[in-house]
Amino acid sequence: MTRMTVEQAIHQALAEEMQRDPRVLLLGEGVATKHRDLVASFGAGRVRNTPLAEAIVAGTAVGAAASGLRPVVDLLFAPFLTYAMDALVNSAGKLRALSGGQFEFPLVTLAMTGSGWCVGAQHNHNLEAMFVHAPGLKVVMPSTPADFKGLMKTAIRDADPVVFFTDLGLLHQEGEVPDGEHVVPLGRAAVRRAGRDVTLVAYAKTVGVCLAAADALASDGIDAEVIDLRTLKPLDTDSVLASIAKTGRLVVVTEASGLCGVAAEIAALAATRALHRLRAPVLRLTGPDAPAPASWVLEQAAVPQPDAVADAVRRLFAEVAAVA
Amino acid sequence: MTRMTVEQAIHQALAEEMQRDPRVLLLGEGVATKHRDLVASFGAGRVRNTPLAEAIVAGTAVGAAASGLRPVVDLLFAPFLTYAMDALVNSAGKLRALSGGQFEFPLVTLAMTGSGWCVGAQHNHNLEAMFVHAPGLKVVMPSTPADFKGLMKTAIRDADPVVFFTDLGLLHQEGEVPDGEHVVPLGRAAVRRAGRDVTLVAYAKTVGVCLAAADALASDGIDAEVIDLRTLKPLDTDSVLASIAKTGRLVVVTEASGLCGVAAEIAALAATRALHRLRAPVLRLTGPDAPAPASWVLEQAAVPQPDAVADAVRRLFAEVAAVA
Amino acid sequence: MSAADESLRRLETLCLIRAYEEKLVELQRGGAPGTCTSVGQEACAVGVMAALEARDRILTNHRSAAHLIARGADLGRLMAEVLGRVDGYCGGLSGSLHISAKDLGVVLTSTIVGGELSMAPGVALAQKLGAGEPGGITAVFFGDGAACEGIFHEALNLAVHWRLPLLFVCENNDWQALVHRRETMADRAIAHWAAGHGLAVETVDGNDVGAVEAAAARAVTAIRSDGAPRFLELVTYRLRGHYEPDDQAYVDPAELVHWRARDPILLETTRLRAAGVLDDAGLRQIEARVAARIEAAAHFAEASAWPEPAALTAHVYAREEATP
Amino acid sequence: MSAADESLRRLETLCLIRAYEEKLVELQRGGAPGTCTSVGQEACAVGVMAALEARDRILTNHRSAAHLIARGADLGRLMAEVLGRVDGYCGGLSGSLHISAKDLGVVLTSTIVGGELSMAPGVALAQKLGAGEPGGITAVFFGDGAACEGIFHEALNLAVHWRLPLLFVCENNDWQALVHRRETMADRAIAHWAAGHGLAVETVDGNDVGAVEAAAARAVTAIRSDGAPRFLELVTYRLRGHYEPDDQAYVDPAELVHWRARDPILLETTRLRAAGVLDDAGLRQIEARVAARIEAAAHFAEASAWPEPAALTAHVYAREEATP
Ligand SMILES: Cc1ncc(C[n+]2csc(CCOP(=O)(O)OP(=O)(O)O)c2C)c(N)n1
Ligand SMILES: Cc1ncc(C[n+]2csc(CCOP(=O)(O)OP(=O)(O)O)c2C)c(N)n1
Ligand SMILES: [Mg+2]
Ligand SMILES: [Mg+2]
Repeated sequence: MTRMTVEQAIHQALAEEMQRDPRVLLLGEGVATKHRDLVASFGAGRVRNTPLAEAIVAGTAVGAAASGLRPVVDLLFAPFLTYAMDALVNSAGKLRALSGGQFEFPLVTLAMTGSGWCVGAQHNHNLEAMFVHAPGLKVVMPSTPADFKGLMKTAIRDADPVVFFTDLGLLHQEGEVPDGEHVVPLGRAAVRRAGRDVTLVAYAKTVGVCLAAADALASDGIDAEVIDLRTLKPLDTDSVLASIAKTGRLVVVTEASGLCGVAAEIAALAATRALHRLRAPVLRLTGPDAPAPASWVLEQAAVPQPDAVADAVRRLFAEVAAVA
Repeated sequence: MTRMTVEQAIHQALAEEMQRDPRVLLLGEGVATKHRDLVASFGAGRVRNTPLAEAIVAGTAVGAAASGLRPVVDLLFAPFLTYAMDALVNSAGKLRALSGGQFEFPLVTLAMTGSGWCVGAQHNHNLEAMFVHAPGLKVVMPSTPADFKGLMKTAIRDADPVVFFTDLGLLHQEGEVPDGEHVVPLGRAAVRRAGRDVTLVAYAKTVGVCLAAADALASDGIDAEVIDLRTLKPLDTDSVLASIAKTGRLVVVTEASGLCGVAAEIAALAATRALHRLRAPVLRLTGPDAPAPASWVLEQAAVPQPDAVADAVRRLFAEVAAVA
Repeated sequence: MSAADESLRRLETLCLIRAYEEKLVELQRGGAPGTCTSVGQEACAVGVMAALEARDRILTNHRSAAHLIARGADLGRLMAEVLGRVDGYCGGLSGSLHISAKDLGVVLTSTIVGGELSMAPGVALAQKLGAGEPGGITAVFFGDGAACEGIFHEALNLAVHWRLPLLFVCENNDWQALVHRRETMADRAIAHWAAGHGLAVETVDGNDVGAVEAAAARAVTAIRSDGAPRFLELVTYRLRGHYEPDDQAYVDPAELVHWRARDPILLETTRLRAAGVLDDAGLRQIEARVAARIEAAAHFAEASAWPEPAALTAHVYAREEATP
Repeated sequence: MSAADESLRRLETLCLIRAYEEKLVELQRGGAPGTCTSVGQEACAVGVMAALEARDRILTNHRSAAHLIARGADLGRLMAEVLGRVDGYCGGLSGSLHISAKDLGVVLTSTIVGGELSMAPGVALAQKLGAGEPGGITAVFFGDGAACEGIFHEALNLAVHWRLPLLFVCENNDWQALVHRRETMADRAIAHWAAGHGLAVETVDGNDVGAVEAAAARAVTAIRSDGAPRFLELVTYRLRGHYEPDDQAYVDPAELVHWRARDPILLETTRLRAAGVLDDAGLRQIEARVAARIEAAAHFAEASAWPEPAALTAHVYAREEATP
């Protein structure tokens, strides 16, 4: 175990996987500038700064992935993925199936998003749901340094294209990270706090929000379970359903907006496969259907906060009491 | 009233709106070739063939919209929207808010999608949910010739950017269309068939699928209500909730895949705001999490069919009986 | 093989492509899916393929039949794919628009205009980094329309700056679906855009198969020797419509007359007759062999079974458990 | 105003921009959001703006302070925007990265590299079609990095082919965030790419404010006379980091020394001294006036209130009922 930040955990995973597999290469605007040690260890051929041209950078990664390499491409901020949508959605996500399985696309696309830097909606847009909706892609968005390392390593080893999101609000958060070989399987959620009364489902930044809310609720005698999805696709539906079966109450908390978001998918999961277990309406606490603002106060107002989550849960219990 | 196809209804709406408002112009690859009469009536300046460059075509429409024009831009097939994502998602959808309301983007983007032509996933991808999830955009996807005309006219008059999807399977479908001024408000669903026992929610092609299923169910004594969403954003939540309150059962039927799709949003709506009205689990019948195949048999298999919908509803009633 | 025999073989391939596509036109009239034919452009495919080797990789687009056949594709499997049958190169999932044949080195076909340009540098990068067969290069076929897409600029810049073994083959056929090239760009030549990137550019009569082969051979030799990309503009013309059926009502008849007189098969036949290499009997023999192969292919394709519904999701993800 | 007074006014604007950005650097050290400064590039903005008129429209990007101030922006409102306050030009929603000021004609600023290029043709098209003020043209400022994006190619082709009154102003400052231009393109000049499109291109010393103004005036006059686009490449250098704070550890010190000696303010001061237009006293007066304005602006900005939470959703859609 070593204590390190999310940023360091990502870097360690990249370094270990490049060491382990000579097919792994890193492409992106500034990757060689930011990871000088990787250039030194693995050479300029495998750690390549690129022109500012997200479409061709992603497309090149797709072509290389189908040709025997395992590219990791850093596209910086999530809104810039809009330039790479054809490569990711139409090529990486579809050509395996359209070709009848002739090609594989072992490719990881990195992007940052989330509140914390006051950079506004063209750098901060939690659009991960767009990729969950797209066929053939997998989507990862961890919350702890250990998971960033473990899921990054798994994503790089996976045979399918993975879009790997980093909540920039977590970049400098520290935690214990297992040394060396530490892999976290895709599609497996983590129960961050066990509880009997209500299930709080979150990922990335809002996992911490839910844990804080759970502490507050504990003093009111409400025992909340907190689930960190970690992988958004494939979704760990079993873990979510098992928790609902236990608590009978579901609150989904995301920074991304709710409409057709991951919060909608989790609520739909409950409505379709756990209806008879639900003792109260499902709650969605999400970011608004609005571009992320730059102003600090507005940026904070755009993200569900612990108090809001705790209050919502309390109202949930109050209502149910009223109904009963 | 005049009987015409969806294709003709769209054309009539375009012609009437260009006649009504000199600020309306039509841009896109082939629009001047396909709408020769509009070129003749309104001139080559307002009906412009463009280079094959969806990004600049959409961006130009965004810039023109903010500068006093009302562009309608035809990007042909939905998967081509991936080239226009920055213009639509980062510019049209965000710059009104980011600028503190300085600019308006009265802009309509047209795209076709859906099964019926065996063209495969790079021409057929029901990705409308991606735009529902994006802030600042409105999304329309009608099912009848009259609505295509009425919603197209409203979309062109709306002050916000609208992404207008046409299910290509409906293009040649005929129906009665009111002559002249016929506008259908955005955000208003239509009850296509009133029923007491179960609510079938659909849009575009699957509205017809649900109506066919409803007829089959009627002979089993199951009275299905069929709701055509028509506008996917803003969503007419009241109509859906009112119907659920009446029937207590919800089945959502879409050609688009379910994960973070409109089907998820409707199911989430029920779980969050109508839980105590639900007498049975919500059902999602959607396209698979797979690229649309070209082969006719597979293309048909990828879309919910009337029999499948009817059978699912029957099972729903059977289960509930079993539970009770 | 003697130069004369070589020429006759080339002519037979030209005729084979023409007959194959005309057969599909006939099948389309009978209800089969439409296709984008390359009638009039066959010399581009035959000439360039003659200059490539088995170790090389090829990317193509929606108008791929000539490229595939010139590369030696099995006509039966090609036709089966167009008909959506299980024996097609992609098991019927692709249909005509994105046929890849990995065993022929024809990889990652995309029907998104510019999609082939987006992936080609990655295929060439893999070759440069030693992942492909030693000494192999990549050839990417695209149209004048694709050259209007931004990805054209990004691909050229990356290929030149990274010195990738990539041959750009632009078939400038004057058409971009229903829009004439002159409506999309001020200049007649794509070569001027390419030249701005500082790579070697050659413009050739794309209807003269010998000239195309000679120019392609020069370019391929140069790429193998110094590893840098080259650009070939083939000036040709699309004699049939964009996608069958297409009445070409939008085409200037005089232009058609002009180019029909420059039909590559006519030109080559005339040349070989004048050279005394071909006579009526020889031509009849070629036509007979071609006709027999086309009939056999059609029988094979029409006898091929439809894919099983399971094929819909079988190839979306590498591992079954990966699919949500 | 006499030529001498003009020169002194230009110098004062150069100094004002420098002082404004250095003040923001100081505020950032105190915890304010970072900014992309244009230190070293001020002459580009001042020279081009001097050639534009009130009826013209301007698009800029993330590095916009110089453009806005040279256009006459209120320093207090600019600074308030950077600090996310309610009196900012965008009410604090934009922050520094996408500041638009419609009343100044600085419209549709995008921080997506290439975003300004994507919207500029639409603004110019509106002018061409008579939606703007008579005779107005559009100037779009972008960097060498933006020229690597595909949208650069698409925008040039459209502007040339549609003959749009658009002035392309490329500030080639050798840097693209943390990556040197030489790592992203083979050529030093953007002009060669532009010239391939067949429009008039001029390359100018971007650190010589007089030369920039003269070249811009020539281009603007030409555009107004024949309505066709022009391209200006301004050769300059980014003297500070990409985004504050930035230690420039990745920058070659020799390169910095070389360019510091070519600081546009230094060059202009020297020129004016030599011309006998400026002396120590005059310079001190300018510096005093500038310092006073900066302090006043900072006081205004820091005294400005934070936006109300309602601002988060107030400007997303045109009508309230439009928001879902
Ligand atoms: C991004 C995108 N836009 C539009 C289309 C529709 N489309 C298919 S082929 C074609 C014409 C392409 O022209 P060109 O690149 O010159 O190739 P050609 O068809 O002439 O061989 C068009 C517009 C598409 N498939 N992809
Ligand atoms: C599409 C996109 N990619 C990356 C970024 C991150 N970024 C912001 S500015 C910048 C450098 C842009 O370089 P250039 O266009 O030369 O402008 P300059 O910063 O030099 O003025 C980068 C990479 C972005 N904002 N948008
Ligand atoms: Mg063409
Ligand atoms: Mg730069």
